[in-house]
Amino acid sequence: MMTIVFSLFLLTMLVIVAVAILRTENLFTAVMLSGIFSLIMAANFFVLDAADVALTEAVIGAGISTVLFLGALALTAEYDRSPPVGTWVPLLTSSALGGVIIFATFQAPRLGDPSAIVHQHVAPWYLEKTPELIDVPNVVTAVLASFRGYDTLGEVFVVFTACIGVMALLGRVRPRRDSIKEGEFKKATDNLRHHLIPRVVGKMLVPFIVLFGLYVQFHGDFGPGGGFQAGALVAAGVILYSLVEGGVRGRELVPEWFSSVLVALGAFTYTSVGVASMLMGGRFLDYSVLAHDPVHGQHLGILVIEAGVGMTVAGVMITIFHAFSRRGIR
Amino acid sequence: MHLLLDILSAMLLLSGAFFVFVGGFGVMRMPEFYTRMHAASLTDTGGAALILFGLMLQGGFTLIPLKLAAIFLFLFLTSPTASYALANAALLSGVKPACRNETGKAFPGEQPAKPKPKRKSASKAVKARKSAPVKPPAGKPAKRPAKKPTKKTARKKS
Amino acid sequence: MEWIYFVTCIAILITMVLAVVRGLAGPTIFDRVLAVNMFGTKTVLFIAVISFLTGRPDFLDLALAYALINFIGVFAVLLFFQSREVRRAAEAEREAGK
Amino acid sequence: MAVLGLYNYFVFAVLLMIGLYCLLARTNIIKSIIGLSMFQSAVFLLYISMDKVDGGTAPIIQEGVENQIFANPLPQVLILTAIVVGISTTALALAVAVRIREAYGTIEEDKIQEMDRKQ
Repeated sequence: MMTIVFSLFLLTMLVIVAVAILRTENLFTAVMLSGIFSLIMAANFFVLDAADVALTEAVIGAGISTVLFLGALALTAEYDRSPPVGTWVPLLTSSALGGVIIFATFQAPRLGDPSAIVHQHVAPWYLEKTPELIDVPNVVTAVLASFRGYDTLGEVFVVFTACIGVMALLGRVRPRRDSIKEGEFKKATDNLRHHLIPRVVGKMLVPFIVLFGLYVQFHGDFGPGGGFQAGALVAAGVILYSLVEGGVRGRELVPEWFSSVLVALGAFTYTSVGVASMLMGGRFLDYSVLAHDPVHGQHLGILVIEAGVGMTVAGVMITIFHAFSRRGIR
Repeated sequence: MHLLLDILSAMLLLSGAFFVFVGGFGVMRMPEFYTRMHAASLTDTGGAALILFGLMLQGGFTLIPLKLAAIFLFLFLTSPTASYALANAALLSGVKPACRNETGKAFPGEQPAKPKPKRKSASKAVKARKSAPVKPPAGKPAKRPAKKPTKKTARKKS
Repeated sequence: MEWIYFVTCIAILITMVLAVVRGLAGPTIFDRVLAVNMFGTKTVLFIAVISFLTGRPDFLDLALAYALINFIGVFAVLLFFQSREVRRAAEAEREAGK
Repeated sequence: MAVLGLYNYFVFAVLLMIGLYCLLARTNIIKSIIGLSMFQSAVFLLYISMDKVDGGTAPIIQEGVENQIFANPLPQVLILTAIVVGISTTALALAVAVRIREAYGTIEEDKIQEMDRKQ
């Protein structure tokens, strides 16, 4: 009941904001509204009992997504100059498809139906066996890191590949060819150092954000959290530092070679756990053989691969941010 | 004792909710940007503090009040900083604070911000499009500027 | 106690609706940024109250994450507007050079 | 009441179609990327709507929790990773948009096609 009331509010807001994003011509407005969109989404995830997902969406949506979009807007254009022609075909296509999907949803089980098919298949097994086989309180972490470890490995490599793509596209910076002085340009576009209050408060909060990231990393077995959220949080701390003190100092704090090494090292750590478990007589990513006690082996494996995930995600986010911030306008 | 705590925290929570709501109302109804920001930033700290203290009383002797205190501390630091940064960004791009002139009629600042005339602006279309997406209430007589959004809410909620 | 949490939640939700209205109505872009920022604070409160309402107060970590992260976006906005003049000048130069 | 239980799915369909419309109708690349990320979010919403169980709570098994009904952990795992992958791919798309702007001076698809035709 409560869930339905909250969902009604949040989802209606979601649709209204989405329509507004679609209609606006100012891309800056669209980015701001998509910030609201992701906040509503995170609140909605929390209402729907998905604490881990809400934490991820919170960190990504509030901390990183807006910054990346604004960085891209600064390098491209602020206004959407799409001509208003030819909108009938897309409108008809999408509304027809939407009608079909809505028609199909009448067959779907209602929200929270315990007899729905999703709740009958493997989920009860995960919930039942996690305390016995893996013994970590957070079932999401157990499924993520152990039961579906292959899947997560794949995701880590997708993130890794995306990072390589961004580096390949934005990595090399050619010298500027216009006549605005480099120093003047840097001063205006690079940092907030002459704003006293943001500088003091921002720099003061960076250690707390990184500390909280580490807490989320190592508390992920017991509460909402894990490598993905922790990596994004640490990266958000570094991004905050780079915004306040300027990209140059940000790159002194976390050099680009270091963040790219972090990306590779994380993926390597994850894979090497799998190889180690193969060498010790198990299957790939079967952590039970890593220690004498299978449950301890699982704990060890989860700890190490979560660390790998955290390193990769933090490295990827920092590398992407640096790639955007270093790219002057030309 | 338990009942007393409950009543106290209920009072704190409800007054916090009231403050938060008033802040939201102020953000919707105030005539121009800086006054709206005033409404938002005051209640962001005040209402949030009341609600978080109300919850703290319910936490008991665990880690929970500590976490709430941390949330309060960080909100207390970040919210005014964000307000400062926002006001600074607005001033930088030329949004003027509104002042009532002697006749007490006009709010000049409620016009949407125009780029400064002396800037060698490259994009001419920008000026025209500045407030294109949603028609601002600026064209209306300055008396009840927030009328239009109010109507809009009523329509959306129904 | 439950219904008090519930009433608080509803009040926060209504405030969120008001913030969204401000975000949609504008008129200046800064009103929208203000709406985002305010919405973030309200989300912190909403999550904090709801975690008490559902009886799992250990999920306050989420609210803590929001309280720490939420203002980074506003700093990015400040930087964006601070560099706007220079970017426009560069763009004008580019157009002229073409 | 039965329809209210399906409200999440309706919103999913509407968001999906708003994202699709944004992709199809808008020629601005950044706007298309925003539409794409809305499309993604719609899918996230569908999956997370599936994990809810009546009277359940988040699947973190603790001593003090009285009711032992837990939400389905599987969709949460899938979406948790998908959000991080989503932001990385969005960043990649934005990087492509930045390079297009540098090469063509615009990020409007129709103008880019025009330029390509002229060459």
